[in-house]
Amino acid sequence: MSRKISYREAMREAMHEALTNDPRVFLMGEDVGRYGGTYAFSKGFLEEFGPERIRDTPLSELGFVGAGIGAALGGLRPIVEVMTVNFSLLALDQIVNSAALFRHMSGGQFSVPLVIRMCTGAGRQLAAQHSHSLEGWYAHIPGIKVLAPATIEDARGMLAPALADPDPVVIFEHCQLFNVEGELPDDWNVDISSAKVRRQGKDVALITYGGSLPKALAAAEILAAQGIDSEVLDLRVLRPLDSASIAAAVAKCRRVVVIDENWKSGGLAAEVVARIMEHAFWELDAPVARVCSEEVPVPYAKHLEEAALPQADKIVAAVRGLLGKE
Amino acid sequence: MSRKISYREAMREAMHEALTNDPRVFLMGEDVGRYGGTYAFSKGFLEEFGPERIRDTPLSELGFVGAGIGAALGGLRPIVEVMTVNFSLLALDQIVNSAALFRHMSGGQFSVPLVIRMCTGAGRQLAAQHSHSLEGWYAHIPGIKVLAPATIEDARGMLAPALADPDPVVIFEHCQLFNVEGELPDDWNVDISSAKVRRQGKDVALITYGGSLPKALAAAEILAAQGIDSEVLDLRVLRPLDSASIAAAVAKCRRVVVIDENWKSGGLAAEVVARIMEHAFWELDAPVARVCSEEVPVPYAKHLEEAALPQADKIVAAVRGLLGKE
Amino acid sequence: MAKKSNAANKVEHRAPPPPSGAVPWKKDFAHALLLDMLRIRRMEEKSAELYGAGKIRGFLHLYIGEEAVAVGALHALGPEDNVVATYREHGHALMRGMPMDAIMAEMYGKREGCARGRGGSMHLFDAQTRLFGGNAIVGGGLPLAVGLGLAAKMQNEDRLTACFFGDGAVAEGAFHEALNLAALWKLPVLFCCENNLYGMGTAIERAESQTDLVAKAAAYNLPALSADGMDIVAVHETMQEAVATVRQGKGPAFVEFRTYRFRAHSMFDAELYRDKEEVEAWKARGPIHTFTARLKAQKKLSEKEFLALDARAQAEVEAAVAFAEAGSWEPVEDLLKDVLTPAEATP
Amino acid sequence: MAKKSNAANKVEHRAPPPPSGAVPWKKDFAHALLLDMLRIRRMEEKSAELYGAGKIRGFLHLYIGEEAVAVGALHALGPEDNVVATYREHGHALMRGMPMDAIMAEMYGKREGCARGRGGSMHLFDAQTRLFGGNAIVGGGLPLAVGLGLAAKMQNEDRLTACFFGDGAVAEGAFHEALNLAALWKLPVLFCCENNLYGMGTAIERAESQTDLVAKAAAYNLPALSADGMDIVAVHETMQEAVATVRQGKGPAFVEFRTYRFRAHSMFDAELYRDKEEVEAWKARGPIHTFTARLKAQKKLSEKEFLALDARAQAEVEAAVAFAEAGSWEPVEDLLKDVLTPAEATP
Ligand SMILES: Cc1ncc(C[n+]2csc(CCOP(=O)(O)OP(=O)(O)O)c2C)c(N)n1
Ligand SMILES: Cc1ncc(C[n+]2csc(CCOP(=O)(O)OP(=O)(O)O)c2C)c(N)n1
Ligand SMILES: [Mg+2]
Ligand SMILES: [Mg+2]
Repeated sequence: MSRKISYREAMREAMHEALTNDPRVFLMGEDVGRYGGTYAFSKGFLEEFGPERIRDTPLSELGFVGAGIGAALGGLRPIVEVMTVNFSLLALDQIVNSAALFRHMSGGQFSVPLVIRMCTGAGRQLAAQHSHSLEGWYAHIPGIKVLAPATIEDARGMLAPALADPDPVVIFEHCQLFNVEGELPDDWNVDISSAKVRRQGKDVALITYGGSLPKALAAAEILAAQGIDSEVLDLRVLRPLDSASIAAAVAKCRRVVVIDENWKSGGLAAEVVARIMEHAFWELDAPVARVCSEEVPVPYAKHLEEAALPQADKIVAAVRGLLGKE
Repeated sequence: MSRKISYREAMREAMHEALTNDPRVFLMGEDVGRYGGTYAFSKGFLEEFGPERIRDTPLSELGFVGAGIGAALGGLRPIVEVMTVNFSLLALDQIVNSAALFRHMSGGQFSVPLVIRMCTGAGRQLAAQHSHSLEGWYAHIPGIKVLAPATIEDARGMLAPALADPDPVVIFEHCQLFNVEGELPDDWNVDISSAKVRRQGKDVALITYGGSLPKALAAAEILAAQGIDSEVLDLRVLRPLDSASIAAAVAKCRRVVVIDENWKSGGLAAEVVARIMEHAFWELDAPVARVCSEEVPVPYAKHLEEAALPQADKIVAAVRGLLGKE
Repeated sequence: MAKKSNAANKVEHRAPPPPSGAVPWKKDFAHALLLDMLRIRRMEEKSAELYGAGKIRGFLHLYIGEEAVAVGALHALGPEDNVVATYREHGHALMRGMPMDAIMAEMYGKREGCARGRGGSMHLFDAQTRLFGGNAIVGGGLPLAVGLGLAAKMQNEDRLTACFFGDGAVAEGAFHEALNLAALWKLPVLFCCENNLYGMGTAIERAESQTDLVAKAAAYNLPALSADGMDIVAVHETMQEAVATVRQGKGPAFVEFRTYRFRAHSMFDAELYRDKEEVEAWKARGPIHTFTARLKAQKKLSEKEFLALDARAQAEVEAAVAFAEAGSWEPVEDLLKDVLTPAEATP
Repeated sequence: MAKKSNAANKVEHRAPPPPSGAVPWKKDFAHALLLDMLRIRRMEEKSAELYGAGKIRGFLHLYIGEEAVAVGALHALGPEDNVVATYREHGHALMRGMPMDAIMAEMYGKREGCARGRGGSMHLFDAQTRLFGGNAIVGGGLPLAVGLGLAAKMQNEDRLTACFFGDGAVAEGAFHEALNLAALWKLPVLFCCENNLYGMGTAIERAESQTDLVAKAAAYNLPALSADGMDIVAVHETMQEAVATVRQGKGPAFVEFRTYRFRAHSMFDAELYRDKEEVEAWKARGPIHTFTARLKAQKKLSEKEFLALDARAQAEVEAAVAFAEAGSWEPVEDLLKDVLTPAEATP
């Protein structure tokens, strides 16, 4: 059995469940309360759980993210919502120098059981300052885990294990997924350790995550119509990366395109390519290709924004290139 | 003709020259003045150029880096010294969302001719919060250039072209290089666009930059004694990367080890590997290997710190592995 | 009308009585400022309509209700001065002299826009009029203003930098660092806080432990003033006073304008956080109709003159829309333009 | 002795007269605090020596001259309270009850150190005594203290969080955001500013436009006090007053301790930024010898007793050094330990 819900609703249910089941859990961030959540993820929560646990914060990203870390050290299980990854730049010092390091610097005395959620990505014509995709940066930091739920099931299921995790977990929710609807099986079952194959195929492996997953799946359909059978691997967990699943996809298809919305240079795709180089070089029939964002701040104008981001047609072209079918 | 000077002295000369030749240039940062510079780079400058141009700042990284951007927009040529990359996390919002984006968001109306210098790297037992190497993060951002002077000549010569550049330039100075002495030729001549071969070789290419260059050169000597001839390529410019020089080194040696002090996952080395995958895959006789920092916050204890960082012996082992000589 | 920093200045959601009293200005000047308020109002109303029609996209933050602040304040500056603004900056751009055509075309994403459609509504820049941007990072403009002030001081330029920001920005570390730097270095920066009582859905008393922003700013050792942001006379005269203070060269100043946002924060806002009564009470203080009424009471404005001014404003808006509609799209081949500065354009 | 926030409190480099007057304490208590100051002093002196000998590496920030602050302040807290400190925290760790052995071994980088040598001098942590770290990021501890206060309040724990930081940290945005959050949410946090007049080589008047930190803190709407940090009696009593205020549960408080660093900022500092006279004048106010003299004047301490206390302190230091010397190195195979929490240790 299953039911149809939206990504937003799935996320909202996950938070509602966490707030209901564990009194240590609380939600903190800009406009999570009276406003109802910038993206309506927490609509109605204030009335149900009260202002202590649905805590509106001032515009103080460094301060309230640091406060979330302190609250975790103090015995609570905070869900800190940073409105978007763009604003998380102001809080990076606390995330990198406190949350990620305390366990280690204290010789194992202090863990930081904190969940930080943030909206990421472009595609809504919000222009350069509001369109970053910096998951690759976060995935570089030892001491934290990084998740990217791209499906209804993951939106519904990743929060609980993230909250159960003793260490800081950063969850990236792509702004283009919020309104996506899909079937949530009643027996959904989600881990925060492995990548998942979203489409079986044999000719080429499309490795991606988050907001680029629907684009990769769309490209796979177009390619299928052209007789090219694509496997689509959803990384899901960006740190630690599931190298085994990546290697398996390479071994199976021998041709690979890595897709993400980071700028190409130094983005997460580069690490995936490096893992393939290290773990599956001899399995490759062709060099791995990357389809990422162009090296330009995301422009406002729709046609330029679309041209700056990964798209299904670019993925299709990359695959055909790999197969020598330009 | 040439003369022997230290990296610190070379950097100091470069700043002295810039301050002397261009009244628009000034130096701003924590303790650059009365203290004489945290690393004595600006010793004596306050007396010579006065407190307006050798400007001590309060502990306000976000504020004074942003002020540097504004000063550049206002017609000056600031050299903003952020004491270390660790503290630059507090200023990232201004660097990424203002300095790097203004040219683009304004449709080409406003450039930001700013130079930001910072000390980077580990190796002095300063522990986790004071030992980051985040050059890879900066190299991900369109709109800025990223330099890593690793030699006396580059320490002396990179600042002038960086100041002449109309866009923001970030210069990373590795803390382990400051006391290194070397010969500075009188006819030194330095660009900020290309990688440079620091050692000619044919069996393996060691691609690196900054604080890891001396380690790569040391490894090359050890390997030479074992009959393995290494080429050492110093990237120098981390954004934009000189793909052509990288591809040339691969074509020449067919075996490659990339070395940097970033954590391995998602560090700069990953991008170098991806570039090789894209530009020189067919030239490779073996998968490219990486020697980077281990995935652990840098520990204080000396033996653990050494084990956490790239070292000559690890590079030697990686090369021997590539050559099937474990 | 201008409260000094020592005066108690607690924030009130209850709307004070509407601005009233004689307008001490010559007719021409009063009409000019009324016209400017109408130009902003009509431009914003049209923008909302165009957003609904899908012509303008992304985030759109309207200035409706706050017109007296940009108009009254920016009429106190000169062309040599610098302005730093926020994502709610259409009015500021217009007041600096940016053609409405360029603003509208930018919001359309057309090549004829001030930034060729790269920036959109939140990023209006104009080198000509020294507008250093709309900025979509709350508080992001404050450190830039410090630097612009530093450049002016170090180059002995008689140039003031006016930095606009909202009440919500006051909680950001950037506010603290910027005010301290400007006061410490005695820079010619005028910090202009547009206090509309809310940062998105968060009321100021839920964001600030000290809601008296004048007292807060005064703690940095700088002159701080406050004015009724719905009263264009109070705004303009307080701004003139603050500008004169800064021009003395002894350092920065701070001025708070008490205003109110009549529309939603952006086009995605259900306004659950404030009730109709409060909004209505503040609308009764609307900067345009109260100013109009005062002028009429003084016989400095007739209904006919008002309609003529409003017609001019609407005509300008229609022309701007036509201009934007007739505009072109930047070719996709130029996507990578203006990431870095081309050699020939090097300053 | 405790200045209220309304009192003018301008900072002075000129050293005030040395602490004097009767010590209102029982002999035992006075001796206990004197002993603690001596324990810190001797430990720090030995650490400097060990740094010269290469036994301690990295950055080493000595607390010599400031002992009265940690001793007087931390004797006003209970074991249930939280403490957040800086990289100049050896004294605070000792006062919380961390064994000197564990501190010394940590500075040696030995496995027997409080963090098995992972953290070193700047990162002394102790779960037992609720010391949430030395922190090497200036201002980095302030937001953490807010969160610890929030956790205590939400869990109805009668627990106060004392957050120590220097005058230099006051310019950081983190200070502003943390004080506002704590005051806005009425959290049981006590902000303790160790004002030693310098942030590295930068004198406070070159870092703060408002050098009266009590006035600065008061602008966040919280009770703010100041005390002579060289006078352990003033420190302890002011801290008790501040602690009592916070324990009332009405919100945070701020207390400034005016102190002075007798040694260099760290082991790499030529001290070009301050002159010998100033340092000597402050040394004349040294917390240990002035307190000793006052006790002797009151016949609450004999030279013999003083020497006995000092001998105890020195013996403890020698024992700690021996412990550290005898310590072991963590095996390199364990390098990747404690990056993440092992499943079995999950809280
Ligand atoms: C650093 C940062 N955090 C959050 C946001 C999201 N945001 C945009 S506007 C806004 C409210 C700002 O309020 P205020 O400063 O009062 O300006 P107003 O919109 O009322 O004019 C918020 C939270 C942002 N743009 N930047
Ligand atoms: C964010 C940050 N910026 C800069 C530094 C370098 N630094 C270490 S201590 C220090 C001075 C701090 O002064 P203060 O807060 O007064 O403490 P004190 O050393 O006087 O006890 C500086 C600049 C740092 N550690 N963190
Ligand atoms: Mg507002
Ligand atoms: Mg200090």
